[in-house]
Amino acid sequence: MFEPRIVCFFCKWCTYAGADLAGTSRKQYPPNGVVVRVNCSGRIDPQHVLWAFREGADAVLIGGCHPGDCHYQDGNYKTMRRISLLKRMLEDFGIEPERLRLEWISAAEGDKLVRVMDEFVDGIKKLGPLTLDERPLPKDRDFVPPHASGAKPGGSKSKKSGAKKTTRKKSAKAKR
Amino acid sequence: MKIPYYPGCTLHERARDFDMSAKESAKALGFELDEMPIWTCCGAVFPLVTDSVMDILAPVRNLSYASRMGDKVVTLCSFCYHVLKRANKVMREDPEKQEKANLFLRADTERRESIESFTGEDYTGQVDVLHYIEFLRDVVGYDEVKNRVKQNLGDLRVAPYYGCMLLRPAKELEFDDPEQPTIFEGLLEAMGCDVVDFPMKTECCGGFQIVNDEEIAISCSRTVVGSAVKRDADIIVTTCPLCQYNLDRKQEEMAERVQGFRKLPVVYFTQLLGVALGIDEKYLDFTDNYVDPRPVLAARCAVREG
Amino acid sequence: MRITLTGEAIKDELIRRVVELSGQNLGACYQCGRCSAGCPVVEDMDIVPSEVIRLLQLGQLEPVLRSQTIWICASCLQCASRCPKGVEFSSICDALRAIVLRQRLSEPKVDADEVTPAMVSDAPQMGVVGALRKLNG
Amino acid sequence: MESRIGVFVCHCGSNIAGVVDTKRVAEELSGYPGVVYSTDYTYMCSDPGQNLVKEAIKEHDLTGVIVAACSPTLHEATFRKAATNAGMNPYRVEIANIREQCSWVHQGEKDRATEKAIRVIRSMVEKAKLDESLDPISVPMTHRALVVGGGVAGIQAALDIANAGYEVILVEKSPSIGGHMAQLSETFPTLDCSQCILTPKMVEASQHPRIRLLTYSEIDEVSGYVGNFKVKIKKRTPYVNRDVCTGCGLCSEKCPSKTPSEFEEGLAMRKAIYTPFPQAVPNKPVLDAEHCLYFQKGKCGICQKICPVDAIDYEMKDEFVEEEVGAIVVATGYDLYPIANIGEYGGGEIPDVVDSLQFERLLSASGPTGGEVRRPSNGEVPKEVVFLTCVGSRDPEMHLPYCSKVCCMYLTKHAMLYKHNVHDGQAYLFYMDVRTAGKGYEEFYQRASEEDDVLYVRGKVSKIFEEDGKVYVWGVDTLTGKKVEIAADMVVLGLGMVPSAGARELANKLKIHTDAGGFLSEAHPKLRPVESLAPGFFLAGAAQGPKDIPEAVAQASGAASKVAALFAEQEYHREPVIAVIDEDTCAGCRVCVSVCPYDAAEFDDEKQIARIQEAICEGCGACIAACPSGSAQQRNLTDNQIYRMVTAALED
Repeated sequence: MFEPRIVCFFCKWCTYAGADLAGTSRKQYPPNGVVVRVNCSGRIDPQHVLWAFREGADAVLIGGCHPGDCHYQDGNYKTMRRISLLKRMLEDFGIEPERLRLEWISAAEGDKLVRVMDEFVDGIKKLGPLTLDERPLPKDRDFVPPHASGAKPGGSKSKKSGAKKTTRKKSAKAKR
Repeated sequence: MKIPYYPGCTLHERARDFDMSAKESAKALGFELDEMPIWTCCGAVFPLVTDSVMDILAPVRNLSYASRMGDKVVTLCSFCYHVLKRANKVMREDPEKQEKANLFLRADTERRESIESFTGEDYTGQVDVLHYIEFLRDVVGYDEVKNRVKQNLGDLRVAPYYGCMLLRPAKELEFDDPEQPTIFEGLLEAMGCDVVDFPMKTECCGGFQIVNDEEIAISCSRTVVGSAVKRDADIIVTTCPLCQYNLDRKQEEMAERVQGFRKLPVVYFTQLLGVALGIDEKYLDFTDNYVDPRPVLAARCAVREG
Repeated sequence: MRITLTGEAIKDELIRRVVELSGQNLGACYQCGRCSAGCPVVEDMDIVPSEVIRLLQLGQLEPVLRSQTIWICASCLQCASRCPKGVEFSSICDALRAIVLRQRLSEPKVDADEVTPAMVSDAPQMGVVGALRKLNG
Repeated sequence: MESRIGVFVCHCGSNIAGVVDTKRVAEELSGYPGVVYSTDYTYMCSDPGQNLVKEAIKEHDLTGVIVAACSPTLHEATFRKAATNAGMNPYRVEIANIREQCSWVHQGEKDRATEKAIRVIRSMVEKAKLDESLDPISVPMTHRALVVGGGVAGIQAALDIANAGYEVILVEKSPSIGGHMAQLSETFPTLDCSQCILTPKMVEASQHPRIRLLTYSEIDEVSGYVGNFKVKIKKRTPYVNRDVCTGCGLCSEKCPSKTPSEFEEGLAMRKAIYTPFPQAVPNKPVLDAEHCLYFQKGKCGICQKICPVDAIDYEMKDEFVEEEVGAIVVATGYDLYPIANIGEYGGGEIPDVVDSLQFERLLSASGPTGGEVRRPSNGEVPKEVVFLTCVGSRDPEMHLPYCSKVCCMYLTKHAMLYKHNVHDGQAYLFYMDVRTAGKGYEEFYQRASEEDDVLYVRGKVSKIFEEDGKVYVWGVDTLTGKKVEIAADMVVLGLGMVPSAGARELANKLKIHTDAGGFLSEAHPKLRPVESLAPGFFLAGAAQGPKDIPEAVAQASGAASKVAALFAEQEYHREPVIAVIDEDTCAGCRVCVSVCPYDAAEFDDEKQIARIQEAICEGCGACIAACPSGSAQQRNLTDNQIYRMVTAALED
C-alpha cells in the first residue's frame, strides 16, 4: 500500500513541543512524517517546500504557533502569507495545493497534532503519490537551489543531471 | 409579510385555540402565518438512538415541503419545534443520515411528482426552523410588539413556563440559556406584564407520561404550578399544548390530592398576546381552559368576560 | 447483596449495543449523580439514573432491563443538559427501551389497543403519539 | 574538513528499544556516508552512556555527534556538556528525537518506526556535517528582577530574590499587596489566621531596602530578552500624593460616596476614596474616580478640603515609568470561576448562595459581620448550611475540565469553622471525591466528620432555588442512590480557580505560553516547573495552575532561586544560533531590516549593506526566509543544512 512520505517543518516553541507532548501522552499516529525542527515557522522559505517535493516528498506539513502566540511576535503571520502564495504557485506547477498544509498547533495541543497527522496522511493517501517526473518540469535544468548545489547529502558531490535524478526517483516509486 | 407556518397535529385538534390566537396575533402584528399546504405529524418525539433514520423521516419530509415555500418555517408547539430543529441539524451535519433520508424523499418525488409540495430536490437543511417567539424577537422585534399593545396588562402577574423541549439540548436548539432563559420574559415585558420569575420554569411537566402513568405527570405538574403559586402569579403562560394540558387540565386531580391547592389558569402565550393586542376574545377562545383565565384577566386588565 | 464482577460481563455484547445505540460513553460517567439529583420523576424510579449507568459499568444489564426506571423517564433531557461529562442518560434510556421493545423482552408499557378515541380527543395528540413512540416502539 | 560523525542510539530502556530496532538503526547508520562510528546503548544519558560518547569523540576524532534519544528539550544540554568535556565544540552535538516523536507515537508499527528513526537520524547527520563550532554570545545583564503580582507568591518571590542580594520591583494591580490570602479567615489544615501570618511578610516586603513596591500599577509593555528586559509600567493615579499622605484615614471617613467593597467581595461597602483593608500595604488610600462624586458630578471635594496635609490632588495623572530588569517572575494569581455562568445554582442572584471568598469574609474576624456567620439576605444565623465542591470544576462539558485542587480542603475548613461558629448548626458537604493529598490534609478531613459533625454527602447538586425564604438544594446521595433535598439557610459554592482577570493579556505581552485554561505553561511539567519556556520568565503561584498556599510559596521560592542562579553570572550567555549576513553578497535591499521583529537587523550606511546585531538577534529566521539573495543565513541551520536534511529524510 502507498505510504506517503511527508516532511514536517515544525517550529520549536509550539508544534515541535506539541509533538513531544503527543509522545509523552503516548498518542498514536502514523509514522509517515520526518520532522525538521526550526526556530520559527517564519524561518521556512518556500524554496524549502519546493525542494522537499523535488526530493520525493508526497506532502509537506508546516506547524507553527497560533496567530498571536508567535514566540517571535509575528513570524507565523509571515508564514501564513507566504504559504498561501506558495499554494497558488504549486497549483501552477501541477502540484495539488492540498499536499502542502499549514497548521497552528500549540505546545498544549498534542491531540491536535495527532488529528492533523491522521487526517493529512489519510488525505494524501487518497491523492496518491506525487509523481513529478511525469509533469512538465524542466529536465535539462538543475533544480537545486543555489545553496544546495555542491552540497548534496551523503557526501556525494553535485548531481548535475536531472535525468539521473529521475531514474533514482522512478526506482523509488517502484519500490513503494 | 407571509411566513411559512407548520402547525403540527395538536394545533389542528386539541390546541385549536393556540393556532387561532397565534394567527390572529400575527395579523395584528402585521404578518401572516402561511400554513403549509401539506404537512404531516412530525413524530412528536425526537429519537435518541443512533440508528434512527426512519424516525426522522417525518420531520424531514415536512422540512422538505417547507423548503418549497422559503428558507424559514415557523412553528408554535414546543415538541414540533424540538423535533424539526433537531432533525434539521441531523440533515445539516450527518452526511450518512442525510443520504439515507434523501433516498426516501427521492422515492416520494417519483411517486408523487404531481403534488406541488414535493420539491424534487434533496433536503440538506436549507430551511431555518424558527419558533414563533423567536420570530417575534428577531424579525418583528419586541419594540414593535410593544408599540402595538392596546390593552394594559400592567397588574397581571404572569409566570412564563418554558418546560423542556424548547430549551434542551441547548447546544442543538440554541433557543436560549437552558438554566436562566429570558426570551419569554422579554416578550411578556414588551406586552406590558408584570413578569414573575419562578424556580420551576424549566422543570418538566411530566410530558407524555400523562398517557402512561398519570400520577407521574400530575406530580411533576403540581410542582410547577405550586412554584408559580408561591411566587404569587396570576397566570402561567406556556408554548406547549402538552404542558398546557398537564398543568391546566390536571389541576382537578391536583386539587383532589392536595388540600388547599390553589388553582391557577394556564394559557398559551399567544392567547395573552392577543389580549394585549386587543384582539376580540372569540379569536382567543378561553373556553377550552379547565381553569378559566377570564376572571383574573377581567380583574386585572378589564377584559370582557364571555 | 453481592455481585460478581467479571470482564466477560463488563464486555457484554448487549451492553456494547446500549453504548452503540445511545452513542454514550459509559466510561465517561464518574458517578457524580447529578442526573439523579435533577430528575423530575426520580421519586418513582426503582433504580435512579446514575445507578443505571453504574450497573451498566459493572456489567449488570439484567436488573436494568427489568427496572421501571426506563419506562418512567419522560425524556425531559434535564439529566443530559446538566451532566458535567456530557453523558446523556436520556439517550441511554432510549437505547434500553429500544432493546427491550425490539427484542420483545417484555410487553410494551403503552399498548396501542388501549388508546381510546376518548383519550385521543382529550389528551393532546402529541402526548399520545409521543408515549406510543417512546414506550411502545 | 572531512566529516567524521559519531551516531549514538539510545534504547532508553524499552522506551525506544521496545519499538525501534536500535541495533539495526545503529548498523544502518554505520554505513552512512560521513559516519565513522555508530553504536547503541541502554541509557545514553547515564554516566557510562555519556562516557561512551566522550571516549568515541577522542578515539575516532569525531567532528560531530548525533545522539538519537529523547527530545532535545530534555538532554541536548547534557550531551553538549559531555562533548565539551571531551574537547568537542558543544554546537557540533545534535539530538535526533526518536522517542517522543517516534517510538512513543508509533508503538504498533515497529518496522516503520525503525525506518523513520533511521530517516530522522540521517537527517541530523546531514545537519551535523555542516555544523560549525560556535561560542555562546555574552551579553551584559541587568541584575534586577521584576515580580508581577503581589499576592503571597509574588511577595515570597520578591523577598527571596531581595534577600539573595538583588534588587526587585514588585508590581501589584490593586491598591495593596496581599492578594487573596489577605481575604482568608483561617487556613487549612492548621487553622492559623491568614492575616496574622501574611501581614508580617507584607510589611517586610514593603520595608525591604532592595524591594521597590509599585501598587495600583500594571505592566504596559515589555521588550528585550533575558538579562535585558525593558519594562514600561503604568502607575494608575491614586489622586493622592502618597509622599505626603500620612494614612490618617480622615478622607475615607468623610467621603460620602459608597460602592461595594472588592476586598469584602461585595458583602460590605467601601468609600470612593479608600484603603482596601486595615492592614493594607501601603496603608494609604486611593481614590476611585469612577465612584467619586467630584469626578462624576463635578461637586463634593470633601476629601481635598478635609485632608490635613493637602495630599489630595484631583489633577494627578496616570504615570508611566520605564525600568530595566534581567528577569521577570509572573505571579498573577487566580480568580474564582464566575458564579454568573452557573444558572442552575441561581447565577449569583440568590443572596444566600455565596461563593467561597465571600464565605471567608463572613468567617473573618475582620469581615463585615465581625466573624459571625450571618445570612446575607436577612442577617440571621444560618442553621443549615450546604457546601458544594466542584462548582465549575471537573466539568469539561460546560465549565472547567480540571480539578481546582484546593476546594475540597477549603470547604472542609469552611464547614469546620462554621460549626465552631454555630454549634447547633448542621453542615452538609456535597463532594464527588474528597481530595486530601497534602501533609496533614487527610487528618483534617477526618476531623471534620468525626469531631465537627460535618455530614459529607457523595453527589453533585443539580439545582438550587429560593422558596419560602429558604434555599432549596436538590442533590443526590449516590451511596444510597437517593435524591436528597435540603431546605438550607445558606449555600457556599466551592467555585473553581481560573487565572486572574488580565493574566492572559499579560502573558501575550510577555510572549509566554498559556495552557488551554489560560494558566501559564511551565517549561517542563516535571523538571522545570517554575520556568517558562521563554528564557528569563519564571512562574509562581496560582497563575501557573490551581494551588494552595504552601505550594504557591514553595513555587515562589523556587522561582526566586532560579532568578538568583541566573543573576549569579555577571553576563548572560546567549545561544549563538542566530542570523548572520554575508557581506559579500548582500545587495543592501533592507528586506531583513523591515521584517526583523527585534530591530536586530540594521543598515550600515557606509557599506550599504545590512548587519545583524548579535546581542539582540533572537534567531527567529524571519530575515533569512525573506532575504532574496540568500545572504542572510542562520548559524548551524543554514538553508544548505535544511535542504540536505530534507533530502536525507526522503531518500531511500
